[in-house]
Amino acid sequence: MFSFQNMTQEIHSWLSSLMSETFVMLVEMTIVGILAIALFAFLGLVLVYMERKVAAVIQLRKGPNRVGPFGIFQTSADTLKLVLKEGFMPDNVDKFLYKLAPFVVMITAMLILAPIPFAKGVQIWDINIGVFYLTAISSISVIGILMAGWASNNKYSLLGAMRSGAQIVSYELSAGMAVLSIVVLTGSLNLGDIIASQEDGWWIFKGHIPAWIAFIIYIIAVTAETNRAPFDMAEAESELTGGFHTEYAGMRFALFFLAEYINIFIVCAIGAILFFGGWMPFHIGSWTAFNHVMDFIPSFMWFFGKTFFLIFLIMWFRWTFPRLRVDQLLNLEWKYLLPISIFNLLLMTLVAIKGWHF
Amino acid sequence: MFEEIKTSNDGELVINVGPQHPATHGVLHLLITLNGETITKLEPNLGYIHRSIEKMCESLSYRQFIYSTSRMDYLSSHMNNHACAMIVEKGLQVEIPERAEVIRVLISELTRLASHQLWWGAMAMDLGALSPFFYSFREREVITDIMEETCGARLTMNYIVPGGLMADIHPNFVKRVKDFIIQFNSKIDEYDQLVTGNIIFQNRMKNVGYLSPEDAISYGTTGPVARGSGVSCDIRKLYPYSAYNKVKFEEILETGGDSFARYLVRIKEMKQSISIIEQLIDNIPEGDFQAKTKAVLKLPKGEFYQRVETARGELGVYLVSEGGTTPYRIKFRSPGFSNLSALNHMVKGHKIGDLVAIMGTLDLVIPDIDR
Amino acid sequence: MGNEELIVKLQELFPAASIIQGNDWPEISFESGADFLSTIDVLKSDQTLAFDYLFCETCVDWKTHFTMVYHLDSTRFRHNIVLKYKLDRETPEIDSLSFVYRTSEQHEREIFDLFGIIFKGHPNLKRILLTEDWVGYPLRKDYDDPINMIKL
Amino acid sequence: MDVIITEPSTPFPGSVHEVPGGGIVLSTLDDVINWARSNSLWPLVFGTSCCAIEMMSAASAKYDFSRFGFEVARATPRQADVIIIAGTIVNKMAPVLKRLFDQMPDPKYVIAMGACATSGGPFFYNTYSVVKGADHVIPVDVYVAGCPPRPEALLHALITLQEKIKSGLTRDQIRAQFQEDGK
Amino acid sequence: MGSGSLITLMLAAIAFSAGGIAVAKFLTKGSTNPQKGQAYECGIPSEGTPWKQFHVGYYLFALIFLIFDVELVFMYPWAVVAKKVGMMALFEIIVFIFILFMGFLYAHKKGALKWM
Amino acid sequence: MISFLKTYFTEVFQAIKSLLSGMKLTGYYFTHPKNIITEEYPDNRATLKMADRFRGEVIMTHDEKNEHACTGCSACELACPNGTIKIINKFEINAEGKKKKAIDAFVYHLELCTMCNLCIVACPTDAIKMSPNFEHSVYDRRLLTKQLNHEGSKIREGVE
Repeated sequence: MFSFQNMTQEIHSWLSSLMSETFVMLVEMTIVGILAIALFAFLGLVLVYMERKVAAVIQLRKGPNRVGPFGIFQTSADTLKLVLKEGFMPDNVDKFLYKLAPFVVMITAMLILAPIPFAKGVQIWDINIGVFYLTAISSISVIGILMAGWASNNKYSLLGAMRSGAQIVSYELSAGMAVLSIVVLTGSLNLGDIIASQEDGWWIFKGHIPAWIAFIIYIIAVTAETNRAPFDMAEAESELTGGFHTEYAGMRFALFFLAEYINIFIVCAIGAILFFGGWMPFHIGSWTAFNHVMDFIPSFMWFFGKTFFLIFLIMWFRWTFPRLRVDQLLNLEWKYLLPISIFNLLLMTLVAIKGWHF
Repeated sequence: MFEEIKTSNDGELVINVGPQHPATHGVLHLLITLNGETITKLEPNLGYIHRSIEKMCESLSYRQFIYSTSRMDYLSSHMNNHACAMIVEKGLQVEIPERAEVIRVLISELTRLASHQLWWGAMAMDLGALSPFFYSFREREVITDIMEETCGARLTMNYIVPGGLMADIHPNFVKRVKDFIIQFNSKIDEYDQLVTGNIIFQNRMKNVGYLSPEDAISYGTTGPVARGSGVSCDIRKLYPYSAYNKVKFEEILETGGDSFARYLVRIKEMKQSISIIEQLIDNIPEGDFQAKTKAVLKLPKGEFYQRVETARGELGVYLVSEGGTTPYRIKFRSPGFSNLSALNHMVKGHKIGDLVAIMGTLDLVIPDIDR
Repeated sequence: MGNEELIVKLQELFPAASIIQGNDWPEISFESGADFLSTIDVLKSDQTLAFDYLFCETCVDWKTHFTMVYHLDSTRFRHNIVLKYKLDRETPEIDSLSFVYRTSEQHEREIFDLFGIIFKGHPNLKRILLTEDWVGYPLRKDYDDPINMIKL
Repeated sequence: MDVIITEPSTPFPGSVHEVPGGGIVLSTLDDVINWARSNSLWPLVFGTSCCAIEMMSAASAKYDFSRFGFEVARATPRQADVIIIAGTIVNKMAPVLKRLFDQMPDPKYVIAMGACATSGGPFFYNTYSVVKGADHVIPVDVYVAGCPPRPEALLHALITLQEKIKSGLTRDQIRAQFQEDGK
Repeated sequence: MGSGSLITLMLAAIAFSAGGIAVAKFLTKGSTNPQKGQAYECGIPSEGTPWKQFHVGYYLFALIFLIFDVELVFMYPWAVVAKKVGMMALFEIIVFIFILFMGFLYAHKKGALKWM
Repeated sequence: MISFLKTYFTEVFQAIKSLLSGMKLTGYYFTHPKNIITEEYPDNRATLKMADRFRGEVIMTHDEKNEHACTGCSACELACPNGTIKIINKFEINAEGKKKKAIDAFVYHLELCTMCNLCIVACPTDAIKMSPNFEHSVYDRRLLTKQLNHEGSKIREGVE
């Protein structure tokens, strides 16, 4: 069976035979850094292309198809153009924060990558409080958005930033509750353990109705947390023209744009890990023959397949629903999602303790 | 690196919305005062597309001035032309052939459908849903194709001339309109499925932008805006013109007075338009499409007024003639101008998001307001 | 009420005004100096007239004088009249109707903008279509703008 | 009687420099830059009147300008590459248009869509408030005639603009070329 | 790889962003004009500064979030052991959430969760 | 309390149902790409057929002998609402030695034209007509001012 674990170990031992431990460390760090950047760039290009194609087909049109075969180089051209656009900063902005904001957003997006297992044995940092780490880091990106909105010295930006601040912190709660209900089931905060616990079936199937409710709440909450329509209050093009990035141009805007898509990927990856077993193939209880057949599909395919399915779900939301009004958005969280997710958590605890799950 | 930032704390934020703003459907400029995110004051600032059509018409002949009115309310260009042609015919006292009248009504209703479809898509786009825009344009393109075949242009048709029509209908017209009716009837349910029944849309539109019937009359609102408040104002019904007294249709009245009522009025009006087209399409009388008129038209001295129902409401044309070949003074009472005046009253105390929803259901066409 | 009945009724109410049957509707004209607001008040509040809907308000420049033209409709009885009010060319002033019919607030601003007629008691009388620093009133017949207006 | 209709004088722009594989065979850095810029024109949401409706039609499913990577319409000039002046520009609007154009970062392009933006169109004579052509306010790269031009005409203008960017010529160079040609 | 990976990723992010911005600065040339640097507000010169004191309602959100988020943090250790502890854990968390929920209801009744 | 919970949950379920019905529609279109109606313009140029009445620009019809039917009567120039057409006449002496009015240049400002068809209606000799050509994009607006009569063209025999 194809496994990344052997590969990484082999590289490690090969490097160790060549040089001292510090150098091995440095070389590995460089490799990881380059791979992370490559993944970033690749995900950015693919997700934007995917979004445009999904939108196009839903809207009965063809979408980008003139730059390269099927328009696959369209997003490359866009990226290149954004890089080559004048990197321009308005006067009267808070220069330090204005420049810092895209970095904050990017660093946050990059840091969340650390504990995510992309395939069997491919994980940058196997941390034992992985879920907790993710919750902690993911709420930093709102600081970047607030910085950008405040520093821009633009009224639209400011309104967009304030909205997005209230929105992200609110939805953080119900997303956290949904994640907690899976933690209750597995009894571990380690992402590896959570995946391992789904070897005989994914939690979404094993966990009965509470798992479904938790999943629905999770997907709604993360849609809001990543500022995606129908919760794109922070941008709200028809209300606030550009929202928090109204005054950003060129590469700095591209970084926000990229970070948005990376964030979508990350939250969907977490969703896939928690509810769909991450890289774990589709296993059914004791059907060993069937499970073996499933094991032949490489684990990274499972991971990316599930993640992209969830990403598609979020895109589907975006191209179907209208935007909520900002007070309705908060009502939805505080009146519906939060109470439901709290009681769902209690229900899940009961299910877990009584062992009613499969 | 860390400069001191001067902040003020008078609490209120004055924001310009427009002239270049995706939700103003053109170049309306609104100066809004915000307290938090609640609108406390709104002041429309017009004129960013004031093209002085009224002055221009004073130097155009009676055949020529009609074309410029297509550019006023370009979404109901046909109805604008219709009003102008009728006022010239009223002055000349020309009888229009039956065939021309029926075709005028047919094309008017198609234009109304096209306009309402565009409104539906654009309104949904304002509220943040992008797909309805594409679905509505799918049907709209069929109408524009029909228009193009018969009238020769897609938007500003200039098909009506004083005395009748510029050309007879295209031989394919009847068949294509019938095909369109079948297509439209099968798709109108999608509109409800995607937007009308949707809980987010309903929440965005219900209890937003309430306009009482008294205010609707006082502000002079017409069309779907007034009918959403329960004020009967359909000129087609109240003062029938052209072939409208030969067809049966209902005036849609909703009593809600909010954005959702206005939305429902337009959706139901589309169905009424279809029914008018269905009644007329098989009964286009034979005959001429044009009455005999002189090459140079001269209206007698006097004042003329013509009211028609465009997609946005009542269009009035007030024409003063001194007996020459050009109008002495012409005034277009545009529906959008009056509808806009109610906006300030409607948005007070609402959020920015509601402003967009209210403007969406007012269905403003800015060149129609500014002329 | 039909047009003939309307003319009779109006003649009763305003013996000083001249009333003729126009192309569509009765036209009632007042000379400048007549009490305009009370006229409107009668037209709006009279139970048999009830002209509650002002659907068109405009002005015509007759070179010697201005004429304000009001088109009124009754949403209850569906009868219409045309109301005319003559204004001097030197001091074109008239009472504002913006508190009677709120639609006229914008219409009056437009007329002020294009004709330069002063509406007494208007809450916000300033230019609406043209820029604040525009010189002249373009819909007046003697308006001339050699830079912007290319004559055909 | 046979009647010959005049053929359009200019060749179709897309067929001038046909490069196999969708135009991605490139040689120098400048070519790469121009390729990226020409294929990623993000328009500013800017429509004043009738032409805006035809611009919306061009965005709609039937004509679909997203095929050119054109659908990322930005509401803020900071992120836009091209202004499509869709409609009449009047004297009150002219400073706003100028300001929007000024606020766009370089490189920036302008398409004047329709008769009004090109020359004042139907409002050229006897009007006191219309700018007689948007090029009195901001420099225009491509002019499209028509009132309004049909969506395909806008797509044609877009391809024309892409050709211009790919050729790497500036407005002045093109103008100079016409002068040489004796036009 | 341990926590070194965090530094690596952070450096990678900085390198990526800074590299992009530097390339942009290096390869492009811009134009200047007096209007370019001014704030964009739909093409109309901006009036007043947006740097104003916010409505107090905005801060209430932050405070309530803070309370809830801290409570959420307390719940993580509980969640890990809940299954092992059994029914007692459920009762404990019900008491915990009940108190939290009362606070939430109070805040809601007071209108603190209304967007200004 | 019970009734509150009941309305609360019916609300939630109805909301979810209405959202799902919307997603069903978009999902249907996503899974049925045959509904795509895009016409790829520059690629379908060969097959693109304009409606025969479509008004793209005014042209003057010339036959194979390079003759047109324009007498230079200026009817179109007068009919045009915004001065799109300028006719410059010259006098030429024909075979019988008679002085005859003929057009020197039929100048057509495409950049001003609004395709209103009034000139076509006004033309007594059907010399001009509307062509469905719509590809008018140019880099310089001076190129849009056209001379409609061809170089060296003459008026057709028998047209008065």
